[in-house]
Amino acid sequence: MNSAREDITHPESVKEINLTIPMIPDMEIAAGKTAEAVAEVMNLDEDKTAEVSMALIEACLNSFEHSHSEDRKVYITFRVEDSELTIILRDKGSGFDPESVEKPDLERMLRPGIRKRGWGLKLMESMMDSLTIESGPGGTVVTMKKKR
Amino acid sequence: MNSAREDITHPESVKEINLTIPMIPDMEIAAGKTAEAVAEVMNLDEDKTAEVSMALIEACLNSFEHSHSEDRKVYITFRVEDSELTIILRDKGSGFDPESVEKPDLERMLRPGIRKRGWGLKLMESMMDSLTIESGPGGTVVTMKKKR
Amino acid sequence: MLDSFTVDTRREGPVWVFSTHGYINNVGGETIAKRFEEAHADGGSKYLFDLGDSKIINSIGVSFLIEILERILETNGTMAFCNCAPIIEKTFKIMGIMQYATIYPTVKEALAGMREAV
Amino acid sequence: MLDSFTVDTRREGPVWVFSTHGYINNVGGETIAKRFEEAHADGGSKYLFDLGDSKIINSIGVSFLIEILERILETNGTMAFCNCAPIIEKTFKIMGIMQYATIYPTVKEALAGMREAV
Ligand SMILES: Nc1ncnc2c1ncn2[C@@H]1O[C@H](COP(=O)(O)OP(=O)(O)O)[C@@H](O)[C@H]1O
Ligand SMILES: Nc1ncnc2c1ncn2[C@@H]1O[C@H](COP(=O)(O)OP(=O)(O)O)[C@@H](O)[C@H]1O
Repeated sequence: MNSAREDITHPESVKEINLTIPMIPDMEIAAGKTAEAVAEVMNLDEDKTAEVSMALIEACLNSFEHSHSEDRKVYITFRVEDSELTIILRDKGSGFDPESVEKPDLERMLRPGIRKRGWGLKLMESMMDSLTIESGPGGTVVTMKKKR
Repeated sequence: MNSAREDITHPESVKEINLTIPMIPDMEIAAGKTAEAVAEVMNLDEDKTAEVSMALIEACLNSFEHSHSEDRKVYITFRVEDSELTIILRDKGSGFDPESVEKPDLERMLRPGIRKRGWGLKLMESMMDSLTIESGPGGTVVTMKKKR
Repeated sequence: MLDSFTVDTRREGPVWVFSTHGYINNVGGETIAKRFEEAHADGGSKYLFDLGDSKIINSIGVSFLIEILERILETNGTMAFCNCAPIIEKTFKIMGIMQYATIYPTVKEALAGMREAV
Repeated sequence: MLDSFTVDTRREGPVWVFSTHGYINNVGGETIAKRFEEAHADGGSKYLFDLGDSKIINSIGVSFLIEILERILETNGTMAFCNCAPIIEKTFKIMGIMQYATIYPTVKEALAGMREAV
């Protein structure tokens, strides 16, 4: 019958997808959808797929909103391995000190006049199996992993 | 109330999304989904969104199957403009001569022993408003445009 | 198409029902907050948010829901959600919203539960 | 999850009905062709492909459908499709498949139409 696709084998090492998005409203959705597709292709279940997508959306929004990067771009790498998906997100912004970010506390927040924001990092951390942030004057690198 | 996002304005020129995918089965779906997300963000309607996604999937499959590129990667740029979406896809394969590709003909194909393949370029052309291919020994560049 | 965000508001007996459509981001959150304030000004203390047609929420959208929760608790009101996508329910759990608001599977069950509650 | 592709086959009177689930690519196309050949060997000349649960098709998948169409035409049989996503219907139109096969909105309408036809 028809010939199947030729030559689609590959070394494990090339299972890397790169995505660069501009810091434009709703573009985080494009990143989230790409994450979904990558997660689907590696057969993550629906819940994990949605969690990965949301974590990446939050990471993008942080860069959009807080990085003050001049090139207004977010650089994302998806690394697919047998056991896990690693997402590395970079911005060339002014950076921040993750240690000095206050943990959000809903009870405290429910008092009048207290800012309700500050959930992004907490959500990213909870949605993923690991989250590490390296940040400095050259920008921020967020590395997130999700086990299969 | 809550502060909205800061500083998300941008020059028109930065509305470019870059995606690099490895030539691995189903990865074309990741490209298609990113195309969908980009089309959605620029408010293309559902039909056009699906058409753009399918055209890109076909372009990816061609590179996967026919390019024989050594780096086994497809480089995609989405350029979002007010009036249209441009998708530029590159592979570093061995190239081909688009002029010498025979147009598919269903009637002829329905005869026994005739190969049923050869619909990719035709579908890409029909799904998009324009399709141009530059190809040579350094690889192939496919440029596709969809009007809003 | 990334639908523009909308909210439908209606009253079911003692309960204000808000049905959201689309991505609950800064724009979505602000729209919900506006609709809530209109209803709140009109009187009432029970508020149900039907999120069945919102597949995604982000942390900025969530911050508007906390703002609303604060306003509701101020007047000893009740906040509830229904038809939440698993990812939205997970978000609420992570934040601890379930200590202050109930999540029901459907509008019907929510209305039944909320009518009973004092 | 990118569901693994499956086809359900059943017989409705004179019509073989194939319901596909998932992406109709090389793997999907090959699976459909196998199921078709099994049915074809079993006798029958009317074949309905319900694509309602296949949101995407690619040109390789499509080539298997042409292979099947050739086999059906060989024996003066009938090929029909139903529940096609707009993009799949558009694909068939571009290729000219509609000259040889009918597209029905639903299984019900397809079965009615195909039973009548000689
Ligand atoms: N990419 C980044 N660049 C600079 N600062 C950041 C970045 N990501 C996070 N931050 C800092 O960390 C803080 C906490 O972020 P987050 O938990 O997402 O909450 P929120 O964005 O609502 O403030 C931000 O307010 C910001 O100061
Ligand atoms: N990126 C590419 N690199 C090399 N050759 C290509 C590429 N894209 C298309 N071709 C050539 O053009 C032909 C027609 O492609 P297409 O219309 O998609 O049909 P098919 O892939 O089914 O053969 C292919 O068979 C191949 O020879």
